[in-house]
Formats: sequence, C-alpha cells, structure tokens
Amino acid sequence: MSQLIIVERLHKIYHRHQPDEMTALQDISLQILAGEVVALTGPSGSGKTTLLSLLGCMSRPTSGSIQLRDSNVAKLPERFLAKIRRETFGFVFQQYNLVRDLSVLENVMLPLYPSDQSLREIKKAATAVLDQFELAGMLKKKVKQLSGGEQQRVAIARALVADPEIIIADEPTAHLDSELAQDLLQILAVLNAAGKTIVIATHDPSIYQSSLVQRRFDLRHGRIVEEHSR
Amino acid sequence: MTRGTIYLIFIAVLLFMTTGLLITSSTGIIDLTEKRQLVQALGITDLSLSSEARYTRHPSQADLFSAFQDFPAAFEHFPTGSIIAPNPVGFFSRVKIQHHSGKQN
Amino acid sequence: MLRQLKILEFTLSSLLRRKYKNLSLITVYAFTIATLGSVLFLTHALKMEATGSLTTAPELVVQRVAAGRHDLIPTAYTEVISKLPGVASVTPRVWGYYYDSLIKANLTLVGISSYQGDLELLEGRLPDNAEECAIGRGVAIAFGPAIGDDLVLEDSGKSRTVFKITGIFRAESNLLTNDLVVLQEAALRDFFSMDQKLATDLVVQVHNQREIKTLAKKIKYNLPDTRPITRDEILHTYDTLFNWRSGMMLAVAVAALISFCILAWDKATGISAEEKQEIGVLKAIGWETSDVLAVKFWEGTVISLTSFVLGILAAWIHVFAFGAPALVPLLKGWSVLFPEFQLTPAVDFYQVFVLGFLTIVPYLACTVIPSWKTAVTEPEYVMRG
Amino acid sequence: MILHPGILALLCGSLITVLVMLLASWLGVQILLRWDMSSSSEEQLLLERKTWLVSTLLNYALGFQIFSVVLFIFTAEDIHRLFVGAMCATGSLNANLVGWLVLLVKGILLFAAAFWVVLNRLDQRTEDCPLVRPKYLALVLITPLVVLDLYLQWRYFSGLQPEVITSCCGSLFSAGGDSVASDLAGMPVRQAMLLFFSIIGSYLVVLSFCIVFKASVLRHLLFIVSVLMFFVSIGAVISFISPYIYQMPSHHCPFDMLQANYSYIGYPLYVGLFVATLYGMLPGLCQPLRKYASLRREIDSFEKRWLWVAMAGMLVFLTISCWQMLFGSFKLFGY
Repeated sequence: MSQLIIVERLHKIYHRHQPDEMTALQDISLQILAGEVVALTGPSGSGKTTLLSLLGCMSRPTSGSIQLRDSNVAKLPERFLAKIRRETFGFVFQQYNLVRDLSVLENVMLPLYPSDQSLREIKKAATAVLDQFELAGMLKKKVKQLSGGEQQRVAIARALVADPEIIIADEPTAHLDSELAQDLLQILAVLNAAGKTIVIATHDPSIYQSSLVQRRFDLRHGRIVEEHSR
Repeated sequence: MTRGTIYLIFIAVLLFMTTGLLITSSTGIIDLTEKRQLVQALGITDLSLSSEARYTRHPSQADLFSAFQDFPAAFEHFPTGSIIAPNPVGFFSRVKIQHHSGKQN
Repeated sequence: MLRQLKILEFTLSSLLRRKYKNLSLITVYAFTIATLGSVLFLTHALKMEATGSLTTAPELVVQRVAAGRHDLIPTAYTEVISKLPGVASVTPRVWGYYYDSLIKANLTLVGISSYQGDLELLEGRLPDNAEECAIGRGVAIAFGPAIGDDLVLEDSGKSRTVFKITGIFRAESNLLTNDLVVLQEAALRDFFSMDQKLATDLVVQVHNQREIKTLAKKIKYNLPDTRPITRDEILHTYDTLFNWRSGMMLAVAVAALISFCILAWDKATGISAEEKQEIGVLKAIGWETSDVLAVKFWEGTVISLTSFVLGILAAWIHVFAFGAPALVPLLKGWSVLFPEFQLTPAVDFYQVFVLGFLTIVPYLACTVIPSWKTAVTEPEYVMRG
Repeated sequence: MILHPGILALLCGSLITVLVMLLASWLGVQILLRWDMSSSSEEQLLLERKTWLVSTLLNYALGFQIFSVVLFIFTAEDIHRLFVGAMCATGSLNANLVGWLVLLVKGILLFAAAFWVVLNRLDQRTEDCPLVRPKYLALVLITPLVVLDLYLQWRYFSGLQPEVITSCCGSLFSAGGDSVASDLAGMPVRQAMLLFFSIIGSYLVVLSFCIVFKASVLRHLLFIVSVLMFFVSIGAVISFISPYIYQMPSHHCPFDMLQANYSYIGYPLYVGLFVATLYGMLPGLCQPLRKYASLRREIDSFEKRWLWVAMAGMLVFLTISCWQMLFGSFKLFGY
C-alpha cells in the first residue's frame, strides 16, 4: 500500500511567545497508508484532536511537515487548505456539527456549494448519499427534529457527499449508546472496504479494539508513546 | 425553482416596477399649458402653498424686511419659515465677475 | 457566476432562517428610505410644478420700496419705464391680501382689468362687472358657497361688500389659485380704497428676453426707490428653495441614518455563538474565506437592495398616490387655506441615485469588518466545541 | 450650498472611503513589516487573514469610486443651474477650478484601484503570493490619493460661489479660446479624425496580434497604444464625436451626452473606453510579473480573457461614437 500521509517532526504550540503558551504536540512523526484505518487514542488533553485537525488541514503546524501525497500542506496558505479539505477529506465531528435550522438535505449539500457543480447536481449527489443511509424520507426535515442516531447518520452522509479519500472522525461514538456505536462501526467497515482511508480519534475501547482498526497511536502530553499494529 | 431564482425574479419585478414608475414620471411630459394660461391671465408669480403670512404666500414678492430677505435668518414666527431658506441663493445677490471667464451679461 | 448563484442560494436560506430579525431590519431600513424618498419626491414634484407653470409669469415685476417696506407704486412710473428702449408694455397690477376674521384665513385678492377668452381651469367665468368675483377652490370650501352664491367680505371702511360668485377655479389649479379672489380692478380699488394714481406693482413686458436683466438695472437706476424682480429670479428662487429644503431634510435624516447604521453594525458584530459555530462548520467542511465573505456580501446586498426598492416604491405611492399625508402637516404650518393638491408624478433620477448612494454605502461600509471577523473563524474552532 | 443632497452624498461617501482606506493601509503597513511566507506562526496566519479584510475593503472602495465618478459628474450637471452662465457640468466645474482637479484625481484613482484589485486577484490565486510587498506598498501609495480626493472635493464644493458668472462649455470648448480644451475643439476635423482612426486602427491591430501571438513585445506595445488611445479618444470626443452626437457643429461638451436628453448615451461610450484602456493596459503591465513562475501560470490563463474584454469594450466605444457619423443625417464637413 502506498503512503498517503507522512508526518515528520510535527510541533504545534498555541499562543507562542505569550504568557499562556501551550505546547499541544511535540515531535510527532507518523505515516498513514492508503486504505488504512488508524486510531488516535489517549486521555482528553493528550493532543488527539489537535493532531486530527492538523491531519485534516484545518490548521497549520508551528513546525514540521505534513506530506499529503506529493504536496507539503504545512506551509500552504489557508485558502488552499480549504480546497484540500473540501476535495480530500470528509469530517465526522464529535457534536455532529450540523446546522440545526437547515434541512437534512441542505446540510448534506453544504460541502459541495463551493465546488464547480451546479445546484441540481449537488442536490442529486446529496439525495443519493442520504438514500444509502435510509434517510431519503426525511430530506425536508430540520436537523433539530431528528434523533441522535439520525443526526449521526446525516453527519456521516455529509462527510461522504464529496466522495473523499480520507475520512476523519473525532470521537464519533461519544454521544451514542453502544448499539448505535456498533452501527457506526459497521458503516466505517463498509467505507473502508470501499477503499477509504479512515482516521479516528477516540478513547472508546469498543472502537479501537475492534478488528477494523489496523493501527493505533497512543498519545500522552502531545507525544506518541506507543504504536500498536495488528 | 430555487430560492435564488425566486429572489432574483422578485427583485427584478420590483426593480422593473420602480423604474417603470420612475421613468414614466421623469420623462412623461406634463401638460402644463392650462396652468400656464392661468398664470399668464392672472399674472401669478407664486404658488399658494402657504398662506399664513404674506411673506410666505409670495416668497418672491415679499418685503425686504421680512424673513426671506433677512440673512442670517431672522427670528421666524411661522413654521413655513423653518423649512424655506432665508435669502434664497442667487436671489438679488451681488454679482461677482470672474476675471478669466468670458462674457458678462 | 454559477458559484455566486449557489452562494446567493445559501445566503437566502440563511436569511430566511432568521426571518423575523431580518424582516424587521428590512422594515426599518425601508422605512428610513421611504421617509427620505418621500421628502425628495415631494419637493421635486413641487419644484417641477412651480418652475413648470410659472414660466408664463410676468417677465419683470417692479415694486416700490418705501422706508424699506413694500409700498404702493405710483402709476406715473409707467411712463418712465415704457420710455426705456426694449420695453414692450407696462401694466399696473392691483392686488392685495385680505384677512378674514371669520374663517381666520388670509386671502389674496387680485384685480384684473380685462381678459378675453375662457380659462380652461376655471369653472364658470371671470367677473364681468364690479359686483362679481371668481374664487379659488380653497376659498369656496372655507366659505361654503357655490357658483351663483354671494361672497361677503368686509372692506376697509368696515362695511359689508357682497360679490356674486361667477366662477370657481378647478381643483387641478389648487397650487396656484387656492386662496384667490379675483375681482375687477375697479372693484378691488374700491374695496381697498386705493388711490387711482397708485397700484400694487407694475408688470413689464420686454421685447427681447436677453434684455430683461439690463432693463431691470436701468429701471433701478432711473427709479431708485423701485425693486425689479425678474421671472428668472422667481424660477431660480423656487428651484433653490426646494433644493435647500430637501437638503436640509436629508441633513436631519442623516441622524436617522447614522442610528440605523449603528443598528446594522450592532446586528453584524453581535455574532451569536450559534452563528460562529455555523461559519466554523462551513470553513471546516471546505468553504474558503472568500466564500464566507461572499455570503456576507450577498447578505448585505439582498437586505439593502430589497429595502431600497421597497422604500422607493413606498415613497412613490405615499407621495403620488396619496398626496404625501405624512409630510403635508410639515408644509402646512399655520395655513388655514392649505391647497389640496394632486401632484403630477415627477421624479429626478439623480435624486434616487443620490438616495441609493447615501443609504446603501454606509450600510455596506458598516458590515465589512464584522463580516470579515465572522469569515476568518478558524475551522478548528468547531472541533474544540 | 453644502446642503445639496448630491454634495452631501459625495462628501459622506468619500469620508467613508478615506476611513476605509486608512484602515486598509494601516493593515497594509503591518503586513509589509511583518510578512514572512516561510513562517507558520500564528502571527503570520493572522496577517494572511488580514489580507482578506484588505482585499474586501479595497473591492468596496473601488466599487464606491466607480459610483463616485458618476455621481460627481451627475452632481456637477445638477448644480449648473445655480451658476449664472453655466449650461452644463462644464460650467459648474469652471465655477471653481478645483473641480477639474477633482475629476482628474478621480480618474487616476479609478485606474489605480482597478489595477490593484486585478493584481490582488492574481496574487491571491498563487500559493506563494509573490506580490504581497509591492501590492501593499501600492496600497499605502493609493491612500494619500483618496485623502486628496476628499480634500479637493471639499475645497471644490465649499468654494463654490453661486454669484460667480462662469463660462460654460460654449466658451471653454469653443474654437476661439486659448486653452487646451479649445485647441482640441478647434482642431481641424479631418486631421482629428485621421489621428483618431489611425490610433484606433493600430489599437485593434496590436490587440488582434496579441490574441494570436504570445510575444511579450506586443504586450508592451499594446500598453503604449492603449494609453495613447485613451487620450486621443478623449480629445476626439471633444473635437468631433460630441458634435455628431448632439447634431450641432459647435457643441463640444463631453458631459452633456450623459444627460437624459441624449438618452444617457455617454455612459456606454465612456464605460467602453475605460474598459478598452484598462484591459488593453493589463497584459503589458503584467509582463514584468511573469518572472514569478506561479504568477506566470495565472497571467497566461487570464490574458486571453482580458484581451477579449478589451476588444469588446473597444467595439462598444467605437459603435457608439461612430454610429452618428456613419448613419446620422448630420454632416460635420459641411461647416
């Protein structure tokens, strides 16, 4: 398998040269292969989310490099990061981060607005994805009227609508009961089988101990302390 | 139909209506011949817009001492005076001749 | 283009989500514009009315000024003036004001010597003899009489004088004739007990329009106690009069505008946590800063353009369909005989342009910085909850 | 005088622009001093974000400038009635000679702001932003112009004295005077036409060559021709295009055609001229920027479009200015 992401000597320091300076990540080096499922684990405050946001091109590191395929994304101006986020990544957030007042359909359409597709094409793509998750019946419903599990599925549908190569999930099961968590695992397994690379930050053992996860990086105080592979 | 199209149509219709109204009222030639005839026959010089005092009834014919000719604004007793300018610009004022300009009439 | 259309789509849906807030904003905005627009429309229409219909006013009016006051002018001046080269004719005019203590209104009494032919805007006819009169619509309404009735006025000798009404001016001419009482010249002299050798002022007709100014100077030179008023000056007065008035109204309204801008600023800066979260989500799933800025730009444009067009429409309807009921009290002042006028729609595109400029520019300027502040929300923000 | 609504609007608008530009150049100075593309510090990130604010501010300011030029001429047109002897905008501008300066500054500003916006758009499409320093330096240089614009407008409007008798276009643009404008108006029509059509012709030829060939010398040539074309065209408008539009041999005013009497024909005419000049100048102006690899790609992808836009602008200008010459009943040569 080819290397998809190569991270080298990554540092992230917040509020540098200020009294509230905080080192979030230190000297992180790792590689993620295409088609792999990787978990980032560790207690809260260990730097999982920060690392995830760096991998997902949401922010830039203080130093070090992130090689995504051929380009070093660590130095790119913000506006190019947005394009990469849009085209390469699909995000599933801890709080789902759906726009509560918008309908299910509109929420799923959101990532495609800045693309080159027409509104009709976007609608079509969103409907197709929602169909896969058996949400076709509630396209017009407002997100705030949905149950937790449904919201979770809408959030995954939104992450998938642009057909991303890499799926980034931040504590995806934090607000789910164990049954729904199992559903989620199944969905992720299907996606992985379809060739998607998946990076999950979690402290839920039922996730990182599942057979799906191929490698696991354990973080403490912003450093990788252990790497497990299956 | 998307909201965008609906809005664009809505605003286009509104704009169309407004410009239509504005155009008809800005270029529609008002027929004033009857009024002009009346003005000529009676020798009218002013509008009968405010008749509370003689200097507001005929602003152009008012006495020299009354509010319209006094400047800076004299104390005024009538509300009309507060929205009609004292000493309208160019009204019987001095004429200065600019040196490099051409003719003087 | 396509992208902008999609962003407009999103903008509209996000405006609709907060529809009460945005509708109230549009209402206030449109109201401000309608107020300003009404002032501009009304003053412009009045200006057009005045400058349009007064083009046939006397070319030159000569008044006499005694001790700084307007005084009756000796008719002997007629000969002096008519000898000046270029003068076509000089006619003495007799007219005056009459305060009626019964209806507590000022009337304008005009004496005419002779006029042949019919006036289109007069119902009935002009007075033929000393016992007849023609009156304006306002006078007719105040006194209550119709054609054929009697108009009773008290002359300077405290005795009642009765005039038979032979004509009433049509409503269309209200702006010119509302408070007029037209009498025969002899009757007017009699009524005011005015000397035969005196007149209110003189009307001078001139052969060559270009000579009016020169003639005015000559009259002033030959008869130093006179004050010639040219028609151009009258028109000019009306032109600047209404310009000044609308300018002043605008200056006052700028205060309203500023407070509106503060409102807009407040609305734009007070981003709720929910909105910030939303922008963060958009950024996280791949929207660029420029896209969010475009959303904000469209938001401002949709709100200001909609309000502007609605405001202008409202102003037009207010002024030209309903006769500016909200502004008339301002003009009316203490006038008892206030003309009920139906304005001919007259709009100056320039003024509409200026109004747009004055209202849209400050609004957009107010929203630039707040919208940038929203647009640069970090995408990472949403991951930290 | 100051209470005229148009004047109020212009001064308010200009004041807002000055504030906006001062803010933008303050940010610009910060960016100039501390910009470091290779750093990934939070400060650099903040600066990158501020560039968005600056470009939004500048876009708004340019938009305002466009309306402001129109409004200024409109206002000059509207207030001419207040001056004895003035018959159109020229008269009002003559009433206080600062008026012409205002128009000049506004013209320069319009071009400067348009260039800035285009360069900014180019620069923002590249990954390394090579133009950051020149761009913000230019911004800091444009700001004094905006302040000057406000100051001159204030001087102009506050210095207007309605009692002053002014000369109008009749005397400024009449053949007998001794100013540049009257020289233009008095120029023999045949020669003026020859000059105008030869420069328009060479503009079109160079433009078409630029569309076909990639040589950089052609771009430089087009730049020069565009600038020449602009001035010659303004001269031509005064000299013989306006008499054709007004159908009057002695009426040379370049502003009257913006009025409703001539169905606002002046707007498309001047917009066409402006677009043709601006987009004709752009490829030449961008030649020195091709040394940056990242910019070269962007310039190459945009250039075709610019050239076609320039062509379209020129065609609009040419059509409107020559329509009457070819199809109108009025003939200037008879006089």
